[in-house]
Amino acid sequence: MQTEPTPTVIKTTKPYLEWGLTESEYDRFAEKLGRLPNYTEIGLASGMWSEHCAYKYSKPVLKTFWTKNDRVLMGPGEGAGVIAIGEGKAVVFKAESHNHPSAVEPYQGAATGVGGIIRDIFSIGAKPVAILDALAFGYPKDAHTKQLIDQVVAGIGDYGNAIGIPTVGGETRFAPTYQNNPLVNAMCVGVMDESAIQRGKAAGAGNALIYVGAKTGRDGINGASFASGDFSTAEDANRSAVQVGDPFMEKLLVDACLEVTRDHQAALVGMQDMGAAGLVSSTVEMAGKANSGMTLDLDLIPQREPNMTPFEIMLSESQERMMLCVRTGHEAEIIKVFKQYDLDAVVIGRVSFDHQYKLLQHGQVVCDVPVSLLTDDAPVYHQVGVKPARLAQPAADFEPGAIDLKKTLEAVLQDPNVADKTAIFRRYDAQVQTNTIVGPGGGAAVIRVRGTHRALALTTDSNGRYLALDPEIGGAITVAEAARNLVATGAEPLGITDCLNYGDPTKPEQFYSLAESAKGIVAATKALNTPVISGNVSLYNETDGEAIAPSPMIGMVGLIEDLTAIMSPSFKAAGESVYVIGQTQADFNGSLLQQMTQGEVSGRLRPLDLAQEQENQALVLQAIRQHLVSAAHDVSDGGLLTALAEMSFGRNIGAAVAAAWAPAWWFSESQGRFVVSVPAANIAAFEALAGPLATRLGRTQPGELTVQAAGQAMAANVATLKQLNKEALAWQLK
Amino acid sequence: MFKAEIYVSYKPSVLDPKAEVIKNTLARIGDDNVATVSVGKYFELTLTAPDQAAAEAQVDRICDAMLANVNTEAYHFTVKALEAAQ
Amino acid sequence: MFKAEIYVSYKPSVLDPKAEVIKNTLARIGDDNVATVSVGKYFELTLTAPDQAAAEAQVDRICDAMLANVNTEAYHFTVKALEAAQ
Amino acid sequence: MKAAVLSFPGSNCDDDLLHAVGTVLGQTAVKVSSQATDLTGYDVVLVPGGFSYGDYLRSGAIAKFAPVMTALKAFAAAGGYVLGICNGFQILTEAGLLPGTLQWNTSLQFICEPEPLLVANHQTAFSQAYAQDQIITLPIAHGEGNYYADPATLAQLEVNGQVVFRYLHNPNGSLNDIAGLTNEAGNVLGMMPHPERAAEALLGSVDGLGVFQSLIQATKGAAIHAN
Ligand SMILES: Nc1ncnc2c1ncn2[C@@H]1O[C@H](COP(=O)(O)OP(=O)(O)O)[C@@H](O)[C@H]1O
Ligand SMILES: [Mg+2]
Repeated sequence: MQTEPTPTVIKTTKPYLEWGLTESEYDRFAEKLGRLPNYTEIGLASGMWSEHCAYKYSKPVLKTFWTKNDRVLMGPGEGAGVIAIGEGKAVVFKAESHNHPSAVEPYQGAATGVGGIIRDIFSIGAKPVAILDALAFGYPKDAHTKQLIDQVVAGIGDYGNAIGIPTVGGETRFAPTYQNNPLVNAMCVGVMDESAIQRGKAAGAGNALIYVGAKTGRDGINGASFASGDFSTAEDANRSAVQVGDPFMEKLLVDACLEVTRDHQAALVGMQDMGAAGLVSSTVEMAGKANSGMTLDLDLIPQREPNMTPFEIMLSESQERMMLCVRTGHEAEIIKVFKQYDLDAVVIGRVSFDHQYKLLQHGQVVCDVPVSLLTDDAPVYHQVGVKPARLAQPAADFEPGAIDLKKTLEAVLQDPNVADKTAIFRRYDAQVQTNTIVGPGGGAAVIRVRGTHRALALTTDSNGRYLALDPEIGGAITVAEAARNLVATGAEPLGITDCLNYGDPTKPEQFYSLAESAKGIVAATKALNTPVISGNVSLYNETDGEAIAPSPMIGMVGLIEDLTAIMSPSFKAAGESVYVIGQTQADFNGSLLQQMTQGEVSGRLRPLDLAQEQENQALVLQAIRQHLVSAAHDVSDGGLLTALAEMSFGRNIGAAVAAAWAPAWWFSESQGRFVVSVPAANIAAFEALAGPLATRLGRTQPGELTVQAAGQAMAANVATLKQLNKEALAWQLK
Repeated sequence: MFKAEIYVSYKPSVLDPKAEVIKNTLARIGDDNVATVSVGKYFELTLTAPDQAAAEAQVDRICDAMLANVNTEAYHFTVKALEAAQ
Repeated sequence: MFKAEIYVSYKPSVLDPKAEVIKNTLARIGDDNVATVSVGKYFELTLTAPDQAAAEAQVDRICDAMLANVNTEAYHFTVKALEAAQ
Repeated sequence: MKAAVLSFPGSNCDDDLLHAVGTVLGQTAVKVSSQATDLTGYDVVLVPGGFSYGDYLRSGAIAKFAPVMTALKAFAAAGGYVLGICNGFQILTEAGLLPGTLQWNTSLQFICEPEPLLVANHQTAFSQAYAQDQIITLPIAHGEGNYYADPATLAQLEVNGQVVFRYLHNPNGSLNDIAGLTNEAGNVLGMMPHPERAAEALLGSVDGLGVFQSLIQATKGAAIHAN
């Protein structure tokens, strides 16, 4: 066994630099500690003071988020946030990024991302009922990207499928910016009784800390600081950090933990999952939240390998582990529950009378630092952003010029961003638990809430194209677009979770993007009454110094109170009137059309009118609730004609539409728009409700999509378009 | 014609849930004298190649690219020439 | 202590979807000189036993009952005594 | 009808079956642990989908060692009705209660989608509520659903009319498009598609109810005989 360097040797040889801690951070730690830290102590600091755990760069930005309204039961700060949905029930949700691990090891990286976010949900006491995955890749042109997509999708599917939580939705975006830095974000949604919310705290001197689940091994050691570091294609050493997911173990863990929160509430003080920075972060955070201290005996920790050092044990990110704080005298009662599921459950320490975080191994004290030193005393950096030159001097507007309606539509429908994603989501079990009313493939997913007469609508959205042009407007658009997805199903948006995927925050231009997009997100969440209840930060999405386009992912949950008013995007019958809600203008900068034609996006974005957005959404929701419309779809990638085509596919019912716009306008991505169809009997009522917000475009018809634009007409067979759209992605992934 | 025999197994320190489940089940059904279990994959390929070295180089490349996940798995193989009769 | 090395592979008459996919993929990426592919599993067990014969009998039983599906798979194994040092 | 729904570690469709049979159809449905050793008193035993023991060795290969399997074999041998769905089907083949094996889908991918099926034999305790050659659509959700049996077994299955459901667009490579089959005696059925996922109009389809309604009918008959 190697001997660890002494505190004085550490001071001079600075091993912590490799773990992502800077010299001044080391000095800060030593000064606050009042002596030189030993190897274990400074190792724990490197994990706890990483961006992943301490949010040292993003904290000032996250503070600006709007996190409360009258429905929020628990906001950010715990494993996941909680919102009341009525009838005594609450929805719990959170999203997490696993971009780095998935880039290194796509299958296990994606799988353990799903495993991790599920633990966040049941740590609150909620039954996980749905998973969504938001993915972003380069265009699938080369074998590497195809393999990457295959493995990420396999990893997500194999985990969710085995554990028995349906993957009901998500998104898959393609843009050159993600070629070397894919995004793998997963969201989990749970449902629980309002009264049973569980927090991750370790209070009450003498109470037991019980370690539950998989044994600790040398996998993923110090993954938190690894995820908070920038990424180099040459750096093969990163490969040692691979963790393997065990969905079977996690299934047992979910069932056992939910049994504890349901039947042993009196014994349980707190529960938390072991995520980033493993044992140290779960235990220290639990102590921190209760303002207590604790002593742990590392010899008691279930270990998979011999001779693990305290550094390795505490910073291992072995999966499928949970930490419980249990009242003295109830240890056996709780351990018995886990034994019934064949799970390891061991008392590894106690809450102490002081505020120290003390670790023992082989009878020696290997760490003795104040809890606050690892939590509240982590540095916070107030970066100043600098506007990138390309934003200060935006390029001229993109003019698509004279396009051919039909050829353009066919190309857009086959672009992988718009192409039918069945090739991806059919690898996910979307129906297990038998609550899925609307699964993947439409806009938002809809699941029923057992024990109520309600349903939840779920969606994820991100769009780096807009944020690349204007992070603030783009941030607001992302929130608005997620809300539109929900509203089109008939749901009232309740709140959001997010994954903030950005580049290196120490670079002023990257920090600018982060801070500006937060402004947009805050404005939109206030306008749409959707507070942020949880989220996750993934910075350092850079490869060889090149950052991705700022790509916040918004996961949004909405509520449907009337199960008879669930709307779908498919046209239902011929002869109904088709309306667009919202204004169509020449919005081509940042559009899919621009990415397809020019290979990248440029130009200026039109500011988002949030009041108008809110008004349009309220109208659509009203119209659905009053049963006036028979189909509803939001207009997003590829614009109005793309939305019309998608609405035609379900039942082979197209539409004949006309407007005096230039042909390209049918692909414009003006915000705030929906398409609805209205049966003849409801036209008067609908028009009275909508007033000037709705413009009649034409009527539905069997089997054909026909368009009359200024100077150009198009007629296309719906079945042919559908086939192009349906087969494109499977073909491109081959 | 050459024949390659390829073994793929988990690297040390990588969790192997399969082996865990097999070992626990064996213990449960009375085979509790089994001390360790490891699970790997075994492939056989036959291929034509100009010579042994070329065959080995190709098999190595195929293992690295496809048969093993080099992030979590290690592999080793042997390549033998088959009789000319083929 | 004994060590068993166990190979499980498909019976020749059974079409193995995994092997087919590997073979087709190899052909597609240019390794079209690979003539046959077979995919199997490889297990290593260590176990205590009074003698070699007892160890072999137990391993055979474990293979038959658990490690192989005898409908579609065949297995063979070797058992070696490990040094007494253990 | 009094149904036992088995639950192995890793089963994940056990609650869905309880819901379909108990809540939707109003029958008595009881979850029975894989540790149980007695199945007397039940009319039907349902073996649910999921990933028993992670399906880490082969699907169903570990579950067959669970204590309840001895009771299940006795129950089946005495003529009791046993329905295995998805992983349940895989467990029944591994345990030798049904012939053949479920291999990896030819695509080597997990597939979740609605699948049209032909009712190839409606004269069984599991399919009598359907019409002969009726086409129904049930969801599938599996990675290993590719049915294989040696040629002699396969021929025998066909001669005996043991194939109950066939895929119209074979999604996984199953021989003879087999989606579900019974044992020779006709009291044990395994099927890859999930009837319990097509049991409520709210969720899009009620095509699967016939499987359970058939069993309700069959067990009523049994009760009358017993009197
Ligand atoms: N990775 C994925 N996982 C699950 N479902 C997905 C995924 N990608 C796409 N989908 C499904 O396909 C639908 C269409 O996706 P997308 O083309 O991004 O459209 P939209 O943005 O209009 O929802 C999504 O609503 C979702 O249901
Ligand atoms: Mg979208």
